[in-house]
Amino acid sequence: MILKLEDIHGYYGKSHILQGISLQVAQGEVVTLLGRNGAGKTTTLKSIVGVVAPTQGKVLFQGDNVAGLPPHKIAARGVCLVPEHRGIFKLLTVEENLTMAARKESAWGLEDVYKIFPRLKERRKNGGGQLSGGEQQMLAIARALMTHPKVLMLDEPVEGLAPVIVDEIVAQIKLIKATGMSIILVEQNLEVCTQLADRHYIVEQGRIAYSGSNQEFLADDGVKDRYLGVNLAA
Amino acid sequence: QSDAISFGCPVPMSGPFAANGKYADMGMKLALQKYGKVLGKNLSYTTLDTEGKPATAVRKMQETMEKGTRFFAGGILSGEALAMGKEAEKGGSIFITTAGADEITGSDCNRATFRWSVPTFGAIEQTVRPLLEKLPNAKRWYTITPQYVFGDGLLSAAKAIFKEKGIEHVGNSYHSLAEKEFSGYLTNAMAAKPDVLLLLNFGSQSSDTLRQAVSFGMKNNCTILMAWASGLEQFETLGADICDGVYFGAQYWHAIDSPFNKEFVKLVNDNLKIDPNYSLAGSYICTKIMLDAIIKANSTDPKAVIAAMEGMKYEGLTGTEEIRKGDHQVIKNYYLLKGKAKSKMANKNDYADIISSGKSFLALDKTLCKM
Amino acid sequence: MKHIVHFRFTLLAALVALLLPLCVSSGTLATEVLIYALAALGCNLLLGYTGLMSFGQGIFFGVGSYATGLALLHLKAPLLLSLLIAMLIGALVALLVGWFSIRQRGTYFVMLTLAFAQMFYFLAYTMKDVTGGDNGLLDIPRPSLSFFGQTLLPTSTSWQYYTFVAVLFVLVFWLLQRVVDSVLGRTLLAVRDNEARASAVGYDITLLKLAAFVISGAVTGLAGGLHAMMTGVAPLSNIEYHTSESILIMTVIGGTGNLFASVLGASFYVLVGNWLSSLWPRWLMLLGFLLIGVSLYMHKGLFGLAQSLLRKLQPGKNQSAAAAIKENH
Amino acid sequence: MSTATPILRALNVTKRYGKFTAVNGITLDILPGTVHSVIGPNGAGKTTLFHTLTGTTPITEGSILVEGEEVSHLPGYKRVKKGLARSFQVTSLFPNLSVRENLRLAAQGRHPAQALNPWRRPELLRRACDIAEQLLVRLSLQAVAERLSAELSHGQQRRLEVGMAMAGEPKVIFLDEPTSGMGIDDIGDMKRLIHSLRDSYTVVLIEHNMDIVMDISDQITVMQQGQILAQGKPAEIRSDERVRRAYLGSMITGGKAANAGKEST
Amino acid sequence: MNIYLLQIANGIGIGMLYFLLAVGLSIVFGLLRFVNFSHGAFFLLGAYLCFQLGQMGLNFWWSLLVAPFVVALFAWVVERFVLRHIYALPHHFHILFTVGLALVLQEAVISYWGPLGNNVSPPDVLQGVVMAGGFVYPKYRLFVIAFTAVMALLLWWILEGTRLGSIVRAGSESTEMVSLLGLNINRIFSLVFALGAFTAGLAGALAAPIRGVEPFMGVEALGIAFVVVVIGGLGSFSGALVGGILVGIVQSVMSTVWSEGAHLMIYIAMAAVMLLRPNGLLGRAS
Ligand SMILES: Nc1ncnc2c1ncn2[C@@H]1O[C@H](COP(=O)(O)OP(=O)(O)OP(=O)(O)O)[C@@H](O)[C@H]1O
Ligand SMILES: Nc1ncnc2c1ncn2[C@@H]1O[C@H](COP(=O)(O)OP(=O)(O)OP(=O)(O)O)[C@@H](O)[C@H]1O
Ligand SMILES: [Mg+2]
Ligand SMILES: [Mg+2]
Repeated sequence: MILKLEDIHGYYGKSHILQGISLQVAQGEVVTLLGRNGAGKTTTLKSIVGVVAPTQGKVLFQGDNVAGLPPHKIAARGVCLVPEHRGIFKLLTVEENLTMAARKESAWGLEDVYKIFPRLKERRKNGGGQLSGGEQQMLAIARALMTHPKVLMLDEPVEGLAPVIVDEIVAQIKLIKATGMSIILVEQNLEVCTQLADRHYIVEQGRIAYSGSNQEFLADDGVKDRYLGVNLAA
Repeated sequence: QSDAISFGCPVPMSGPFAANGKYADMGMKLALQKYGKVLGKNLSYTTLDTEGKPATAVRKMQETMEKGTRFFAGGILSGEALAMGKEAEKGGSIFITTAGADEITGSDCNRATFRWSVPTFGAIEQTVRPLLEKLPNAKRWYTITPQYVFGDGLLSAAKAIFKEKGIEHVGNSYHSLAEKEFSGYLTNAMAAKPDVLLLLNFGSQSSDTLRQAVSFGMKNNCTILMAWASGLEQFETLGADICDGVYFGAQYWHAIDSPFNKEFVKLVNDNLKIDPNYSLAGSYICTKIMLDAIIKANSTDPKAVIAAMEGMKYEGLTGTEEIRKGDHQVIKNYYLLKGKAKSKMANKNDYADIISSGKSFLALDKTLCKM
Repeated sequence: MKHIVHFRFTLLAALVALLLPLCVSSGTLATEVLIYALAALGCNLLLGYTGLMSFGQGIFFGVGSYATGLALLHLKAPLLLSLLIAMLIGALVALLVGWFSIRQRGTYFVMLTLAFAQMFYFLAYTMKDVTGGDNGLLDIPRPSLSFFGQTLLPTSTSWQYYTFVAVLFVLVFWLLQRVVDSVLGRTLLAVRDNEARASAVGYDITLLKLAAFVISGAVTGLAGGLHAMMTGVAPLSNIEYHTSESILIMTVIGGTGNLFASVLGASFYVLVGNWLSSLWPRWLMLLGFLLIGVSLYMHKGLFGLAQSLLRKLQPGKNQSAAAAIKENH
Repeated sequence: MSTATPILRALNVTKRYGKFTAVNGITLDILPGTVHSVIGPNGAGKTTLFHTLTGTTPITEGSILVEGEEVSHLPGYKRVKKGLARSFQVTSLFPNLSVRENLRLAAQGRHPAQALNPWRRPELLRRACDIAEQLLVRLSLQAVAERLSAELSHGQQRRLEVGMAMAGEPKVIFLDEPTSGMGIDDIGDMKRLIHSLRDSYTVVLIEHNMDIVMDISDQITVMQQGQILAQGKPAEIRSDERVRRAYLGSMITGGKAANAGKEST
Repeated sequence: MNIYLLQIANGIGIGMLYFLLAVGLSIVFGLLRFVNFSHGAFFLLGAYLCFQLGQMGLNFWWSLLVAPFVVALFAWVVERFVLRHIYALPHHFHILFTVGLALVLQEAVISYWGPLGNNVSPPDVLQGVVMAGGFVYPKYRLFVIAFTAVMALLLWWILEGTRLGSIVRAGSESTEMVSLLGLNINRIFSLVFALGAFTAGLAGALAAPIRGVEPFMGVEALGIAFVVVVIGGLGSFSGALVGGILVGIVQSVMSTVWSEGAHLMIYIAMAAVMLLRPNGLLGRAS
């Protein structure tokens, strides 16, 4: 197991958002977190990288408990979060966005990520603020790769994107998966999830309410109904 | 300690004029030490940090008067001195100052307030006139003036002389009291090609102006006169190189050749291991005047002391000095100094030679003082 | 009995005004404490109740002293009228400064008020026919409080004047407490907390902020006027940036969001400043360390400190007192 | 289509952020006494549409009529008087004030001129206080009435958020994802609450929870990329192929995802 | 030569120094989001250190190099061990802290060097003036213009051309995102705070031969720096440059046009800019 969460609790101020999340990710595995809006998916990712420090529980990364470390230390160990809002620096060009994050030891150099995301190479001199939503997402993923991640966490990578772009990004994530990267994916789009993932977790009210392999999940309409507010029966 | 005679030294101890306050405080302390006891009573004093703010000055003076102090010597800045003069009269005290504002012994004079320093009129008369005599060919003068009453006083006195002597006043730059950057004014001045650059500002502003004027090479093509220099402190901040060849007007200089000054300089040398500067000397002499008057009046009643001070003639730092009864102005010398080269200095404080000195005061009916 | 709750801070303020003469031997020092307390109250109304950090309170203070000075010198106005004029002018100038400043938020608001403070300083300096320039206005008289020629309260000695100022202080405190407890005050708190929401439930936040500015300007103008009468001068230094800074520092040291905190802050600042300045010429260094200490360790100000001390002393009983105080926030 | 006159009409409402058009020529009729839902994928412009209708941000083009009266030029706070009130997608309360005070302030906002009264104690404005008390009961927040709103649990805050909109006694109430972040049990309560609002107000609702939307809506507008994709009754929307593809289909749900999954197995 | 041309040239000279003085304030604000009221005190410290090192026999060039580094080191220590702990507090605590620090520094300078000012003479090669036609200009001031221009380029390169610069700019947008990329934003904070102090100290050391040293030069410098960054735009490098030069020119030209109002004009210009372009000439929306 490259990453293992044991009974994580997390708060925003006084509201108890994560109420004991446990999950695990194996080397090279793609795992999704599903759940309704506000279930705590993003917060789970944030607590893994330490943006929301867990008040209780363990975050074991490669066997070490990293809970309580500051975000930059966790990130430097190889846990990289691509947040919902993508966090592209508008004042920096595409290439600066990439190079500022680069680590020498990373297997991914500038040319490697340009190979996966050829669009970025075309726009390398553009300001980060001038990119379309899809390009921003690509840049965010590419930048994450430059930091030499061992676990990549993508928070709603195709949110708000046109279907064609979604296809493109899904294809690119598949390429990254093929390199053996461990990925945690938070996504509302079930099709994307089922295409990419090996296993699924469903988060509900800050707890893991369901977990299962891709096959099991696909077969079980009841789960989707119950936890995701999808009324398939109707 | 009800039998002690208490004095107040209201001067800026913090803020931009802290240096003056520091030396003034030393001056009063030294004077009181020197006298020891007067009329059989001990002498005590309090320093009041005015912070350079008139309101604070007045407030602390009120506080001190409530505690029974009636004798005050201090006030470096015009504003605080004027305000304290008013307060002294209200509170039945005596206030003697070395500040620049002419109103103190002019339109805002009162029975309680005395001034040791020569007014703007005398400062100009005793600097511009002698310099004109030395430099008969200096026909074009440029002035740099801080825009407030004090600067205007100096400027109008200078203009009167220009008019009388047929001097061309080739320009004037007013500046605000907050100004620190004078290169713009100096550019103006240089463009006017003056023979003499007359600086009418004071304190750190005059230092800045002179320093920057020298850096613009103005010493090479014109004569610079700073009409109201603050004396030794200013030479120390500027250094000999800048002052070399520049003329300065001064209220006091430690090398003044008068019996009492020699005595005083020795006293200071012995006690404080320094040469006295203007703030120290001014505070000392102001305190001394009050002490002498107390002795003369044989009373600590301010009214009696005031009466004793009025018209008092005494051996002072600048020779024989006299307190004019009509406006409470001390009639004393004003000095024109000329800075000398470092190589010619006999000791570390021998920055300048006295070129001339003299007493010039407006006639009483022209001072606007009505008591 | 229930009503005492509304008056508890006013009573505390009155208590301070009563006790001050016992702790401070100088009438003018005591008067200055109350005058700056008034100015800090005005500042707190902005900082603590409206969320506006104004670096321009010195403008209103200075303008107030000029207005009073001019009214007394040229109009020979009676005591209360000249103070009223100071308040009006203070309010008017606050309206002007506020009108321009409140378009900005956060740091830009601070900087804009700072710019205005500098502008008014130079304006006062330049308009020397009105303000006396660097010399300031001198010889400002201090008339007695009289009514149709009958002297009600002489003000010639410092303690007499203190009495007058103290009465006025308690009155203004009560009025301001009333204001912050009023519909307006409570709505201002909403503006401070969340402008977007306040606007969405129907409030014109520009108008509300302006109202706070005007009240603050009037109170600060009054303080300036009282100060001018106390010292007999309306100097340029009253309108300086430093005055703004001091008023702000007093307010923060006291603690924001409770009016009485400002009284504590001003008392502390004036008295400690006065004391330190008599100890050591470099007393500003101590003041600097004090400010650093407050910013590091005293986030609720003196008032917060007092509250927590009280709570520690009387753990049982003061639960309710603490709750009562909290309710006021 | 109903024959009743609409209480709110949006004509050609457009909102641009710089070059980006977030809302593009939306025309909408909201009928009184209905629940009108607006759905659509993330970033479709639903929240922005709310912003323009309620005046939170100025409109770029178009006009907005409340009971026939043009309001599009009015700033947001003035539209409250015309009978519009809203809740925010991201909870927006007065965090350092008590729950009761939050509601009281919201109720008082209907008469904002009173807010300038520097003398009167707010407790004397009976009407606002009464509304606040009633809402506390209706939202079952009595127990926490004295707590600061920042100290509430998320679900309670969301409820209070809706309460803030109700307190202004509006004619039209705009709710932006009122259930976002609520627990499953809270969602049921919220659904009932919203449903009951229809009796006294007209409700415009943004919601991603199809369970609620389909159950309580009288009318549904589906948005996509700033434009209206479809409009109709829940049943029509559910069966609309384009909507299934654009929203329901790709969003967590239904046939397509399930089918796709099945295909891939 | 036309007097206005002379004044404009002189204004650029003043303005370059103003730029150097203000740019640090601006950079620090850009990243740390608070206005550093002790910036003027760093300027003061730089000037006095330059003076002190000169007194100790070091030549001017070394002083110019060493003084700013010492100031930067001091600032780094303050940031690292004290200031860091109050970032999360409301704005007025930052102001309170930095105002306090400025007071402490200023009074420390007075206690150590005395309340009187002192002169610092320019190095021998830069004594005297350059004359070209009607144009007379002190050599030292020309040097300052050239030197600050080089510094501006250097700073620009650091901020725009290096990875560190990218990180600083990135941090001014979102500190959280920077740390998510595995970079220690706290270190960047310390570094930037020290860099800001470095520029202030350098400006102080450069200004010393023009202005002399005097304990209250920090307060004045802070005032000017405020005006410059507000006119140019808080947090903007080019804004500080444009603002500095603009203020210099306004001040210089006004000393011919309406000399007594020269200072007032600066503030009027500032208020006008804030009302017309709320974020400054080159600032971006906050
Ligand atoms: N900064 C914050 N402060 C307070 N509460 C927050 C904060 N961020 C999120 N929350 C709350 O925490 C809960 C979990 O939020 P989270 O962002 O993890 O949800 P999510 O599962 O990612 O939802 P979505 O699908 O909408 O992204 C929600 O109720 C949310 O409102
Ligand atoms: N202030 C703004 N400046 C620029 N673009 C904005 C701004 N606010 C929103 N947008 C953009 O407008 C589009 C519509 O956003 P909006 O918030 O209305 O979507 P939404 O339909 O409410 O989505 P969701 O379901 O996620 O809440 C988005 O692409 C968003 O990025
Ligand atoms: Mg999320
Ligand atoms: Mg939305």
